[in-house]
Amino acid sequence: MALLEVKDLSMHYWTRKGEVKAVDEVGFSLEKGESLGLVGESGCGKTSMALTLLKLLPENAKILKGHIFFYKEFQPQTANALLGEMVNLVPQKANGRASTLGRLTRIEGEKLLVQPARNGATKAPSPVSFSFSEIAQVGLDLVPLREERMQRVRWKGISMIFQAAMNSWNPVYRVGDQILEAMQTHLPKTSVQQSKKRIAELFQMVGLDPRMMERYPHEYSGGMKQRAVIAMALSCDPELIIADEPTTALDVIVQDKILREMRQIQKQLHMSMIYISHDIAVIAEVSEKIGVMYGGKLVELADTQTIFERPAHPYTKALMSSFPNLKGEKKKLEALPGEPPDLISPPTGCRFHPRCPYATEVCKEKDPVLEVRQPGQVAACWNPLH
Amino acid sequence: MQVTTKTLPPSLWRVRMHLWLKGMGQSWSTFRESPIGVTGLVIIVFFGLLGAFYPIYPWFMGKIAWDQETIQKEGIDLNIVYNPIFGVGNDPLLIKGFPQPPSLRHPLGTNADGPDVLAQIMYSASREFLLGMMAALITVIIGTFIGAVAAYYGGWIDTLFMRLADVFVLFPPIAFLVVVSALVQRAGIEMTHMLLALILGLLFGFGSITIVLKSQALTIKVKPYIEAARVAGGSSFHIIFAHIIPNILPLSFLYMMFNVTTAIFSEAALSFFGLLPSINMSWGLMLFRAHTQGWILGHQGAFYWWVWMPPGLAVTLLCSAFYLVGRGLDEIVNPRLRKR
Amino acid sequence: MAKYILKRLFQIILTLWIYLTIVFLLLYLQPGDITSFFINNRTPPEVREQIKAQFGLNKPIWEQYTNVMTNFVTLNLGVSFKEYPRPVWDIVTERMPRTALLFVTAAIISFCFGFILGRLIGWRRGAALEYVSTVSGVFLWTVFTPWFALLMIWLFAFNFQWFPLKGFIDQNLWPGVQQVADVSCDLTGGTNCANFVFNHILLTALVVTLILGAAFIISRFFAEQRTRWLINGSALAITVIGVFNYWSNSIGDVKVGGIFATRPLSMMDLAGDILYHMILPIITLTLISFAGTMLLTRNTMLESLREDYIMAARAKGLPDKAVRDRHAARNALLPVATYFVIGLALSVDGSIFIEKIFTWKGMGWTLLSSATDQDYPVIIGALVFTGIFALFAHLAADVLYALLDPRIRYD
Amino acid sequence: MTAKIKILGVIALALAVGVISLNTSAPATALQAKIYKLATFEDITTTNTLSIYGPNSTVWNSYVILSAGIHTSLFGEADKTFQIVPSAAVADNDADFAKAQTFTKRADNKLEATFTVRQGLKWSDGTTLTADDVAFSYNGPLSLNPVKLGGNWPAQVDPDFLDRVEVVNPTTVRFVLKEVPGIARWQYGMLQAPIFQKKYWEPKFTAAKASSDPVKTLYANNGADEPGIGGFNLGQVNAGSFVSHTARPCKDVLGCGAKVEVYTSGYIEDQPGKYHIEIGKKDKLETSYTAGPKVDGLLHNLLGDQNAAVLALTKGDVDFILNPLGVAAGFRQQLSSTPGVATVKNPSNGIFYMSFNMRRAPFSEKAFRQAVGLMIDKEFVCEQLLNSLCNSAYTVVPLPNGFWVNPKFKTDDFLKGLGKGLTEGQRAQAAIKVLKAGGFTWDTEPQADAQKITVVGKGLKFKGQPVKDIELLCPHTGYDPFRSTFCQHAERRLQLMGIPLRANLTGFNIIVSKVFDDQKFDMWVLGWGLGIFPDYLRDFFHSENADAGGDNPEGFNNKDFDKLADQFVAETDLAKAQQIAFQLEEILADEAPYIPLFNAPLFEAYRSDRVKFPYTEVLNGLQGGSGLPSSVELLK
Repeated sequence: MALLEVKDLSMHYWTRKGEVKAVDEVGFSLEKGESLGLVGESGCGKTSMALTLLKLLPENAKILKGHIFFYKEFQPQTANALLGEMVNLVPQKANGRASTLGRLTRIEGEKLLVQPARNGATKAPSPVSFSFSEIAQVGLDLVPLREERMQRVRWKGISMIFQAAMNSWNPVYRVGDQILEAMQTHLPKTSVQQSKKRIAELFQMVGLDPRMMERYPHEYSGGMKQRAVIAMALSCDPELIIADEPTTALDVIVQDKILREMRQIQKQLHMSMIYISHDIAVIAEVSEKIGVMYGGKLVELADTQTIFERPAHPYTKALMSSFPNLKGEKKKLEALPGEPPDLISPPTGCRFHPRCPYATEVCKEKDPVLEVRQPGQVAACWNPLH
Repeated sequence: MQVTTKTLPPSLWRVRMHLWLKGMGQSWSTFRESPIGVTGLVIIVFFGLLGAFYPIYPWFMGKIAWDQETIQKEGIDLNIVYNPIFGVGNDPLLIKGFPQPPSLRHPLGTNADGPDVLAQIMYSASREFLLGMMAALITVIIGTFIGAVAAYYGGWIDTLFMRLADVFVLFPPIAFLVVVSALVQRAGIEMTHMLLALILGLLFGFGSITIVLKSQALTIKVKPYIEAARVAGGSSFHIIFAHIIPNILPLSFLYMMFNVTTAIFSEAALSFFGLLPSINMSWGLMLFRAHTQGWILGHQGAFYWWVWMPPGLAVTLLCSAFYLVGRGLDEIVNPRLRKR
Repeated sequence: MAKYILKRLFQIILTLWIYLTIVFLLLYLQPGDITSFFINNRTPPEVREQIKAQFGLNKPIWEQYTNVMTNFVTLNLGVSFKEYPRPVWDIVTERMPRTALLFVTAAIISFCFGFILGRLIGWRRGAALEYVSTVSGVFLWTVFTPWFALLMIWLFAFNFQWFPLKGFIDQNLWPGVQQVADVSCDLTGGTNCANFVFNHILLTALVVTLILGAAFIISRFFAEQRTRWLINGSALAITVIGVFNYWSNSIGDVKVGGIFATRPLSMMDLAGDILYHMILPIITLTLISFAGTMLLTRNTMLESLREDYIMAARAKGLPDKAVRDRHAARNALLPVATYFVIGLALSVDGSIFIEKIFTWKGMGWTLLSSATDQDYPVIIGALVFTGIFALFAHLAADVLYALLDPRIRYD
Repeated sequence: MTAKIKILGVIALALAVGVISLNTSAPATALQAKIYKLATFEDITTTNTLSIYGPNSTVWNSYVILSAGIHTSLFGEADKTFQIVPSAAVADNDADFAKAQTFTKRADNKLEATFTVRQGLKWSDGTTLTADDVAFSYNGPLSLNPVKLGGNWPAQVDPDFLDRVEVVNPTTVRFVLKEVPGIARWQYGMLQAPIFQKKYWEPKFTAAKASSDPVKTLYANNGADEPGIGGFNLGQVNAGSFVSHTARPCKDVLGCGAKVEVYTSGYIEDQPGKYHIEIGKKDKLETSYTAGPKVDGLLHNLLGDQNAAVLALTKGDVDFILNPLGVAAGFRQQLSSTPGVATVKNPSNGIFYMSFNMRRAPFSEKAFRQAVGLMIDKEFVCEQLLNSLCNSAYTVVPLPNGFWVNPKFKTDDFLKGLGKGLTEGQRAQAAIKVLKAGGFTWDTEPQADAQKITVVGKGLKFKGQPVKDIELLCPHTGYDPFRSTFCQHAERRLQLMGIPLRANLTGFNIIVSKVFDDQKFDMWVLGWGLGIFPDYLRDFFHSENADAGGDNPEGFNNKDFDKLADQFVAETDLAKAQQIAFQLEEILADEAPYIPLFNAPLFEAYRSDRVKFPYTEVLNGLQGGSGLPSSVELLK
């Protein structure tokens, strides 16, 4: 069952020098309990992708098009809360109806009325009606969602472990209070005592002394801060956690330990996870699926196993050979020649072509689209490796 | 600066110059984006022109309005040829006695003693600029030098200057100036613009600016290229002047703007309270006269607006302008304030 | 924290020593000797000698230095020339409360105003509000203060007659007051009467601030919002009732009589009269000084908004207001609060203009008039006092910083 | 947090609104009593009256504290004419009055003068004024050395002349003098010394004498509860805001209810059933009134500056503005059109002058000084340039102080010799003549026709040596436009004559410091405020005052003048003194150590719809009488 579906998502920044095409027509989906790794060089749009998912974008950034559907099982009593939002209704499999994207305009008795998007048509399409029993899942589109509504999705629905966990603590508040703050916001019915108990449990789970919650961030070591960040990310029982370079700042031993623990917790709580890293080896440790990003585009998406065995995109191959394997398999390191693309004026056609050893004329002219190379593997390349 | 030219080959200076110009160009384009800074700059240019064109004004008005021939034709004594600044009496072609409202002859009217308000404003403008710039320059030179030296050497030099800076931060500057002007008067010394600029420069130069510039210099001191310069055998003197100071100059320049504001304001304030008897014309003094003679806001209110409004606005606007430019520069110098 | 405060205390004492030495040098490096301050050319020689002996000028310079420094530190500041032979200390204590009440109140109001506005424009960067408030704020910040104050008086006190023209008490009301509580207003007691009420207002303000501050700090120990509200609300209610009760019953009665009597008065009337006289100066001061806090807050807001913990706070799904107030503004407050406390010490500067124009006879007024009248003991006294006051403000700023920033507390 | 601030804001706003409404809505019940309200600009610095005669002799102290009439004196000055009239002394007719000024020689070679103290005068504590009080008022200060007491004390109780004052009987005192005092010392000095209550002050003098610093101890007394003898008792002193006085019952007040008639050279004061004073001639009636107090109380409101005072006067908060400088031009213009406000113009007793450093050439040359005097066209500057806001002056004694002005200075013929009414050309011709006679030559000699200077002079020489550049120190326009205008006029005119003079417009203090302290200067322009008796004719020009710090920084040194000046201050006969003063003035006009420039009038404003003064035209204006608190009447 899908939890998150990203469709055709583009997000650009406007800077003094020009428009930065940080995320360009990216699409993927994520099942519940599944973990996805996003990998790529720095500046390829991974972090932008993560921030776009949470809509934590600076003022000069704008989502140009696309959808981010955050799916939930349909429950009639919560239908009211979705009124007026853009949703993707997924009917029961047996039903045979196609899923419908549109604005939820009315609830009449046991029926939902959805106004499909105009999609360039001159005439507004007529509203579509679904009965409650027909619906399996409702995917809330996060892209057009208002900020106040989005705030409710954050942390409760999607939480995040930041790249710079060191600095994601406000130095003037106690660590426990900062976690408590999130819980009080999203779980207002839980009392302070209960919440504190929960935090203590989470601390134990991530391997911290529960008494540390009364301490200030500057009294923590780097690893402790990271663990506390993980505890905070878990605090509201989110359905999805985005971990953006969760261990970059830590030394290798701690890194490994924390990764293992995270993987364990994820399995234990049956959460979905998106890992973001420049290190494909790290990603391979923890994720079932890997997406490779290059120049703001998703160039390959496949199961971990498949990617390692038969990478389709030349970039994926290059990326894998740039890093030593964590498990210690010695491989010859191939340096990737050239510079990452300039996202303000990216190369025409395939963005990888200036650095690609297999580039042909067509690569310079036409932009490749994602195509299925084999089951469970898609890649965008004119000259795939297989 | 002469020493540094010796230590660097000329070609390097050309490169530096080029980089500097390029940097300036970029700074300018950043600055241009700040409407606040540009507003300030426009006001400064306006007053700058006002001051620069002062010598032309009497000549110009002499041609069209203060015509000597007319004066003679009217049979008026040449001994009272009109002095628009210090005023030997009223303009002979106007009714006497009270401040004359704006007219073609006197675009901003005259004050009660006869002189032309616009002429006084223009005459004072260049002096205010001079005072502000001199004071700010002294402040910045002292501040930059001490900041760089204290950061570079640290130790007791640092402690001494920082405690000294604490003391100067402690002095409420206007209060201190009031006291100093009283002492200076007593000693029979003429408090000219230059002396005032010197006092202001010293007062602010040893104060908070050194603290700010020192911390800026500290961040530069730990940069690798300083270490490289030291390893390459650069003398302390060379490192301070060729590496540290050029890098804290932008911030110094920013503080210079704020200090111009303070200097102009201080002069006006002291003049307004009659504490600078040796300065014979300034905007503050114009207000002092208007206030003591009673042309400022009596029960007839704003009636004689041309006597007190222009100098008051001039002080305020010029002070604001430098401050606004400072704010605009702040956005360039302080990258953390830049828009992304 | 204790170590940190001790270290700062040591630094501050060092600073005070340098400061007083500079004041000493200012006095003693003047042309001629110090007696020339105290006498004119027609003073008989025997009086001249007497003054010289009084200042210990027959002693070596080192001894003079220690003497003068001891006098400074023990606040033995000599007697005024202008109000001979009134001790300078007496003058300072009479006028300091007036400056303190007016300027601390104004500083707090302008700080709140500036902080709230600065927080807003830092948060909504680039909005029209930013340009409007920055330009008007800078205009008011750099406005020629005496000129602006005159405009304010003319507009609000003379034209609209909303406020009194000048001074700090009503000159028609107070001559009729014969006794305030147990202070008799006869003869020179009038000053004591006004000061009695004045000092009680100051005291009340201090107590209210302490109670509310304590309540605020205590409430921080409770995590639940409701409890915090309860504590703060009840503290506010208690102080309001307490203040009301104190002023209406506890202080004492006002006796009105004689030919100057206008109407029966209570303590509240007298306090109200003083507060009423404070409004226009406070408005003026707030207008001319809020921009400093506002612009600084904006900058520190912009800086703290770039911090990662702001992104984290937003990711946590906190409402905008919580992110702005609890996270960004709380951290932006640190340098602003320090600036505020140090600014208090510099309020002597602003008081020079405002007190002169509003005939508010406080320290600034005293400094200016003693400078124009060349009353040197008072000038020096005011300088020494301002210095000591400023140093206490610096120390207070340090303590405040330590309270606000846990990183310093544990260093 | 924001919500909290909002709530606090609402509370503050509510408080503010409450305070405003409390103060504005409460009906401002009009004062039942008649209170005369005066605006002052500066606080009193002490309530110790003796200190006000000493180091605390500010004009504000005397306006506020002394004007309540807390002390009396044996003799005083009449309103308007300033002639000496009896006060606490009985000298009710010309014969008695003359007797008071004659001295009898005693066996010990000292002199004595006896006075009867008027009966029935009561201090505000109920005790009567006796000869004891009078004697103590002299013997007390004498015992502490009046020189050390400072201020006016050496003039009031002059130890050079006064030996002691003896009590003959409860109504009679006898002055024992070391030598004969002149008018300045006697009538305008000791006889006008304040009489204070012995009962109150004696213990304080005793305590002072016992202390290490008697003067300081004496002046450290608060003195606010001192019993007074005049019309008002001190009510409340509220530093920084106001000082109130309440009127005493008329029956206890000296002279209250008496009918006063002041003639140009005569004075009549009649208190039916008590006394009748009639001295001098009943010529022209200057003023007449019934002595008061006629108001219930005085309220001196501190208003800080002119701006506030004028606004308060406009609003009717005060009735009269006390200011030694009067009301400034701008405010005058505004007040002249305010209903219910009247403005008055009076001459002030002061002189603005130009002077020279007479210790060196060319300033030591009479010819040079005379030429400078001739070249300055005072009428032109005052009338043409300064809008008739000043009056040209030719003698140091201001014309309105008529008794002491040599009548010659009122005649056009004499003044023409000093340059009055001459054209630029005539002035130049006269000046050239004088300079040539004095041994001056030019590179290019200036020439003039009857109207104008036709040839501009260049390179003035004295005895063949070129005259060096001359610096004329003047207050700048910001301080005083009148004086700076005169300086610029002088600069222009004298340059036409080839005199290398340059006006240096500078600060007042700089001038004082250069001229009076350092005596390093060429020429300067300043002014003096003057007293009624022209003893300044000696002070400003006597060679013994020529040292640094003295009043004769120009260094005028003329033996004949010195002798005559000494004689002048020692003279006991008014008529003879007057004649000597005339001679002194003539010498000064000829020698020209000072070039008198102008007198400035004094403008004042009061609420004509509320107060009525017995007279408004008087030298130095109404402020000279501190706003006439004891003879003013309130209309409503």
